[in-house]
Amino acid sequence: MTKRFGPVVANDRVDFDLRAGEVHALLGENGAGKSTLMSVLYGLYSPTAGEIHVDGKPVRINSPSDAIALGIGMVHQHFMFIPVMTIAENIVLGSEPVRSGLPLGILDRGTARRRVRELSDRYGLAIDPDARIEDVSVGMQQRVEILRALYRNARILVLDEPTAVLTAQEITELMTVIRRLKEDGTAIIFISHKLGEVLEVADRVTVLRRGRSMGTVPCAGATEQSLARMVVGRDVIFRLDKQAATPGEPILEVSDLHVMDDRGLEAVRGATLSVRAGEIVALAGVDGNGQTELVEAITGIRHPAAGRITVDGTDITGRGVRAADSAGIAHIAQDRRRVGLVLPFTLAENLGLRGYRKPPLSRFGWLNPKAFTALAGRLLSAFDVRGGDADAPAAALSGGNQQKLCIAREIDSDPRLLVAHQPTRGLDVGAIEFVHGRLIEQRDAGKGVLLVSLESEEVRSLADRILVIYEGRIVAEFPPDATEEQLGIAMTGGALTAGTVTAA
Amino acid sequence: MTVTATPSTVRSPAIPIQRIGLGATVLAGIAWILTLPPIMVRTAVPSIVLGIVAAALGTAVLRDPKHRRLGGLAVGLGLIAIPLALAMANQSAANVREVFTWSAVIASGLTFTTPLIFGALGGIISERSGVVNIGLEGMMLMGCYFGIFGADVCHSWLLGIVIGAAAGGLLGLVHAYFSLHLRANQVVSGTAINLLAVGLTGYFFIAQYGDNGTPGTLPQVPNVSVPLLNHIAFVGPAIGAGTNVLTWVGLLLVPVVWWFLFRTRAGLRLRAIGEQPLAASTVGLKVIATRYVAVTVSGMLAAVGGVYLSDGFDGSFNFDMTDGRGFIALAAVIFGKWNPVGALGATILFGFSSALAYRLQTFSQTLGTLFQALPYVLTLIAVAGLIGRSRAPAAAGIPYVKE
Amino acid sequence: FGAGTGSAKMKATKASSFKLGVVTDIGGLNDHGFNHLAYLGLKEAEKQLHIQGEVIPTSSASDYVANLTTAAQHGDNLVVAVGFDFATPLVTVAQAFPNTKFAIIDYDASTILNPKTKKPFKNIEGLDFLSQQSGYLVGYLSGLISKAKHYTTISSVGGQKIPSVDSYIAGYQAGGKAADPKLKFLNAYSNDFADQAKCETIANNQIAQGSKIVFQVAGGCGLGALQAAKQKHAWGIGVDADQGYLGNYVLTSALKKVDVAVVQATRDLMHGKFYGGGNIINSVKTGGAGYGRLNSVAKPYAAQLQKVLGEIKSGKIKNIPTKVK
Amino acid sequence: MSSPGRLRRAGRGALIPLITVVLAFIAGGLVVLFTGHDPFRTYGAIFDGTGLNYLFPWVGGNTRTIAGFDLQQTLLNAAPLILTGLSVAFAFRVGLFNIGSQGQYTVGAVMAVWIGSIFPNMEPVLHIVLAIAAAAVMGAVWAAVAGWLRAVVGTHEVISTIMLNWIAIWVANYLFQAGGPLQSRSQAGNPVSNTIVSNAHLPVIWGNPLLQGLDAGIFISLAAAVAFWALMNRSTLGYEIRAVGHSPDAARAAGISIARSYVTTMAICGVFAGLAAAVDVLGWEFQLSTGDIATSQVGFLGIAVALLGRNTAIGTVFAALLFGALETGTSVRALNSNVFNPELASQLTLIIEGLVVLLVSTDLIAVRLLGLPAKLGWGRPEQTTEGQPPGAADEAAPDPTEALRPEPSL
Ligand SMILES: Nc1ncnc2c1ncn2[C@@H]1O[C@H](COP(=O)(O)OP(=O)(O)OP(=O)(O)O)[C@@H](O)[C@H]1O
Ligand SMILES: Nc1ncnc2c1ncn2[C@@H]1O[C@H](COP(=O)(O)OP(=O)(O)OP(=O)(O)O)[C@@H](O)[C@H]1O
Ligand SMILES: [Mg+2]
Ligand SMILES: [Mg+2]
Repeated sequence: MTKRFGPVVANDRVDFDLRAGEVHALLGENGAGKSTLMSVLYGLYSPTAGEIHVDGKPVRINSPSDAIALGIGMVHQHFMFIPVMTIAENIVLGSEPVRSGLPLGILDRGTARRRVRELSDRYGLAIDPDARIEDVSVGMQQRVEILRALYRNARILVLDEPTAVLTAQEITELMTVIRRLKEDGTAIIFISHKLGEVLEVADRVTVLRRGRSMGTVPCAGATEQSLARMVVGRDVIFRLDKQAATPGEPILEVSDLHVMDDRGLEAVRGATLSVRAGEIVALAGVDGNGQTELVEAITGIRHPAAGRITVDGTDITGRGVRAADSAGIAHIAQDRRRVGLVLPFTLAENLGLRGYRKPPLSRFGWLNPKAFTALAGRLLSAFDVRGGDADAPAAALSGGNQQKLCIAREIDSDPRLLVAHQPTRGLDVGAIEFVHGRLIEQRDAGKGVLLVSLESEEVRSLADRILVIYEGRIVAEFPPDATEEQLGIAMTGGALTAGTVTAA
Repeated sequence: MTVTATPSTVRSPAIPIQRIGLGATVLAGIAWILTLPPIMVRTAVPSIVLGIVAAALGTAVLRDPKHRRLGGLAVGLGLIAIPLALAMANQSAANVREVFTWSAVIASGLTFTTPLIFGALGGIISERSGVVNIGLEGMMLMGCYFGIFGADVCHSWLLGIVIGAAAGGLLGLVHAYFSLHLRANQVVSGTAINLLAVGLTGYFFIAQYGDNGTPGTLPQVPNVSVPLLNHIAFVGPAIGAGTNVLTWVGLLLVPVVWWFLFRTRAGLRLRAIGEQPLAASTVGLKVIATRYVAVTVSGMLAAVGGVYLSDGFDGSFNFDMTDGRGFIALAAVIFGKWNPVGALGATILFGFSSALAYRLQTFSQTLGTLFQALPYVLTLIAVAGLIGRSRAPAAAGIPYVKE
Repeated sequence: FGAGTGSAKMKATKASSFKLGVVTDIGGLNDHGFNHLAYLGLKEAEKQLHIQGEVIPTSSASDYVANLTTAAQHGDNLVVAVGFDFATPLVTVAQAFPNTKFAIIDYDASTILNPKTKKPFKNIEGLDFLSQQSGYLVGYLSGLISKAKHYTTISSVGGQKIPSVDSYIAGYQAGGKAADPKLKFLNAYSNDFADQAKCETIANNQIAQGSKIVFQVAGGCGLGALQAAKQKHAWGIGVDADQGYLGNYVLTSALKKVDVAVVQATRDLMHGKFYGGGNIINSVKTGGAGYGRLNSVAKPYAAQLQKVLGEIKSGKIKNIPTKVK
Repeated sequence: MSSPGRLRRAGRGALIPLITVVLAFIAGGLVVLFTGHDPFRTYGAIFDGTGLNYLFPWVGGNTRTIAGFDLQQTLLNAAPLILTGLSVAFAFRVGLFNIGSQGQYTVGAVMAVWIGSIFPNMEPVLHIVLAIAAAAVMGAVWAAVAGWLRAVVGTHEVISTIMLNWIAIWVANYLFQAGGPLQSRSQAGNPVSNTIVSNAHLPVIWGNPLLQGLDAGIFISLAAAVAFWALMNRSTLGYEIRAVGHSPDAARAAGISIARSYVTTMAICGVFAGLAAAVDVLGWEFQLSTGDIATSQVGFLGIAVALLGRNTAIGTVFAALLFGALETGTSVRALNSNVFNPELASQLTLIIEGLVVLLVSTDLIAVRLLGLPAKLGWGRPEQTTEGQPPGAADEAAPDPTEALRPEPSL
């Protein structure tokens, strides 16, 4: 099977087979062609060459409808939802139950709701059919995606990076679901960057590199090291080398902060925390517990309802982004494509987003294009941003390089405090290594780093101190050697009764 | 698996504040109508008192950031009530009665509202499918000309409607082709449609009817009197007697379109495609085909609004006779938050205040000109005060590219 | 005939080489108003006087000067400008082409002053109409009918409050009062000469308030007022041209014979007569004002109307108001 | 930022609109043919009507005089279109759809005519500057209302600007109507303004001042286009505006106030529209009648001009010239009526304008004709998801064409 996008060969003569009742993992770096291969299978793209067989018969899959008819279901890497519609509507969309005997296809909403509930009960996926997609957590959305495939009686289920956005606990639960599906005879393709879970759940592994298949191996006998070598083509160091922290004076102090979310509900309810110079403080928590609002309040994007934020003693509460900026806060946004970058802007223009108001980038309100070019020249090479020159639009970069671009800009502003919100989301192993290295560098340079992450792995390996946020409050503080389980309990609100930790 | 924890949704105890705001708004409303028929209090004092109270309460509400809009509305309504009441109390009772003959206001308001309803419904269907339709004005104008032309050539108003709708649908098809197949910028394409329609209708009009204009003996879309309604007081004179067939059709279409959008399979799919075409296509929906149908229907609906103008109401065609009504319909779409019922509200507000504006000349000929701005001012106030941010279908305006 | 102040005798021009230009106002040739009538006048002049004619329609404000200029550059002997919007543009163009004769319809040329001499232009004449006389006649007819049928209220719909509209309406009200002193008058303006829906709405309002006869003074927009009269079974009165062709519900029309005036001004100039700085007054006396075809209801009053017409002609009825209160 | 690359890109960017215009003329020619006329003669006549034949050295004598006059009118028509085009384009760049440039033009015109007529003996330069400034400020205020409503209350600018257009028109009608506060003292009863005193006339630079020769307003327009470019591409304000236009969230995170950007942008749009009015009123119109106000289309045409010019300064200038030429060339006086019924011709203008804009709305036709890969896609209108009203979502929706848009060069 070969797929070309103009000059880009996304899949180069890839052979891939899937057996009934197996979990087949697909591994590869960012841009290796995993999603493309699956999209071809699901009829979103048509193959440039090659063919697909289902149950031994050659088939043509020209559209998702064909794929659905063949019993193929897909959970997309980027969720495919209608955010303003309810869960039930999203699930039934495309094969809706209608009132029988009446013309015009009048929706039978009762039946839809009931069928969805039945299905979710069968697999132990608790969902509320009437909730709107945009109002539920990412983990819930993930479940809805799976349900949707099941609703269509999928025999072949493609899961494209389903765990990237889940918490440890949710991942465990997902694994259970996958095993149950497998027992039912469903064949599953499982794409992930997390080698551990691949080894845990998969039967066989196929590795793609630059669009080519590097071969298929059984999971039994493979190790994380051996898989990583196949993916990247070299050895990867998993443990981070870092010195013990030598924290200094507190830089950021947040006390009793209350912040409303977009719907006017209180998302942060009295958070208190501090970050000192020379330490990485990680904020761990399940998505949707007020992290976003907290970060936005600290970085000046969102106006807090009450409380106090100071940087080096200067009060910046509710003073806006510019105040936070001049107080020395840099911000690696969680959504690089929407918040971190202006995609149609050139790389140079994007790099100037933080400093454009001051010389040398501008004087008296007028820009200095030469200074922009110079800045870009310096940063692009220093941070090894590949995929385009200073004049190329940021949209043309791959996700990893876009992230490097953001990091370059923020670190170059020479901040006192670096707020990194999910800085490695969706990145491959190599890129993660790079980002982590930079964060530690900053810490060692005496800066404060506030890391907000959903991945306990990342939290534990990077942080000097771990804070757990739950329902808008900091409920626990752990040293870096806390166990996954301790963290997990605290993150789901059990910290206070667990009694093993001190509430912050 | 447990439900993921989300921040609990308990609100701060703000309900009384909201009540106060609503109460203030109601008081302001009373202050408005006290001096008007049928109550006709001949002194401004009660209205002024109520207006001040409403404004004061509104100011209090304003301080709560969550209810700013409500407070602002109460303050605005309360303050405007005062000069209104003063003006009314100073006018002779006969004049006031003459201007605010509600049944007559409703009757002529409906004539303004009717083409807007069709246009707005068309706009809603197109935009709900994810295609921005700035070209409503042009499609309506096509209906104006070809409705007349059809009625003239076929000697039948019914065929006039059909031909008018077909012409609008054709223009819709052009818009669809450019937006969907050629991935045009939809605003640009719509703007072009508007220019094109003025030119085309003008060209055909001159070529066909020359200097004399459309004949005066066309079969016109008839008015119907509803037998029962006719005899009910107040309603009778307003809508019972001689309301155009197309007005009834338009009013009827509002719930029909609503029901279609929110209660049928096709409507659900249409909305899905307008929100997230990619997601919709992954469950096997036909994005392009659906949008084609939607935009074409949109053009047809707008054109029927045009037919009402020309062959229903005027009985003749004139250059560019829509005179911006398509844009008002577009505004009604947004005002109504892409919901047929909301849009109806918007067109009614607009139509009735237009009708009132003409009657206000009775008070002052000179100011009469200024009163013509009333519907626009009211719409602006209503949108700012009541609607605020409105969210378009997420994919509206974005070309859909399928690999 | 004609009360021009600055009448001048000139050499007569040979018919075949005489060129007449008509520059119309914005609104197209079939505006059911001045533009159309002036255009008809041009056609008529071509036919009767065997001259060459050209019509230059105006489509935007920037055309006023340019169109007048073009007509002058084409060597037109007489350039007729339709409507008061040309008053200011004529000031400059008349200076630039002192040898071209201009006529402006429905405007007092003695008020268009040359900024250099502070005097009226010698090469501009006004084609003025005493529309109040036409208005008086149709008003009088309405009064007679109202009296006979016990109508209490009649109305008028003006396109805009401008002198040429108001003189019709003022005359209408005066005529109505003269025939039926108890009659009540409604009047409103659409502020538009094209959008029929607007006039229709106003007329509907008036009919709802009891008006039985609607006089339209709003050009193309006013057709909407007549339409309302038709639908609501009231009577309509047309304006400027004879609009009786619309149907029997049109009692009659108040005429302003712009076409006749254009032909007459052309003929005059060909005979060497031009009233530069002054006006040719078109009135009942000259046949430039009057009423149109009477419908079956109005027919019985023909004799009475003729009598009033005679009285206006003879000056017995005078000082008909031109301003609406 | 290699300049040869930029030049090449600019060259290609110009190529597509050019091909489009040619295609539109072919399509228009088919309409002409279809209605039984000779398209070549018709276009020849329209071309002569624009006065562009003035540029041919062999055209002489009386024809040359007339051609010169026509060319003056073409440029005269283009001058305000450049400005209203810029006014629409500027808003598009921040993701706002300014349908209101007609209203901003109207209030600007009222202001210009008022200031231009009330001081009988003011110093000419001072008077002109004052009147222009007044028109610009008035336009800015009017437009800023829409920006403010959008920024603070969230009112969609498509609604507010449409409403403001009509409000402006009726207020102006009220002011100039018979008995209105600003109605002319010398023209009894007619709904016109006072005339501008001669001290406030813009100087005529080409042609007869008595016959609406070309006035200095065209320089104001061109200067405004340069200012547009500099502001957009070389100022921090423009940088912020573009950032907001492309990605409001990213802009907010970079400390740019979205609300302030909206208000500032709209105010600048209003300045352009107000200037357009000043150029017209002080350049050749010298008075306003209620009829002029009601029939003016300058602001609405500005939308088409901006879109044809792809919301860039240089593009807008050329688009305005094209529209100005079309208006003049097909205006009935310039067209030889033996060739084409003049009344039909002015409708043909609209048809051709519509076709031009329609074809401009897509690159694909031209791209395919040239056999170029659509992926390059240079020259999509500079616009954002936000700027595609009225669907403009408050949330930046993911746009599959995002990457296909031209990179705004610094
Ligand atoms: N629509 C497209 N147009 C052009 N090239 C594309 C397109 N989609 C994907 N590609 C190319 O195909 C390659 C494979 O992309 P794909 O999304 O399949 O990678 P992936 O293996 O899923 O990466 P990730 O781990 O980040 O999800 C990319 O590097 C990109 O160059
Ligand atoms: N529409 C496109 N046109 C041209 N090139 C594209 C397009 N989309 C993607 N690319 C190219 O594909 C490459 C990879 O893009 P892609 O977004 O798939 O990266 P990725 O590594 O999968 O990122 P992520 O880790 O965020 O998923 C980029 O280098 C980009 O240049
Ligand atoms: Mg990817
Ligand atoms: Mg992928």
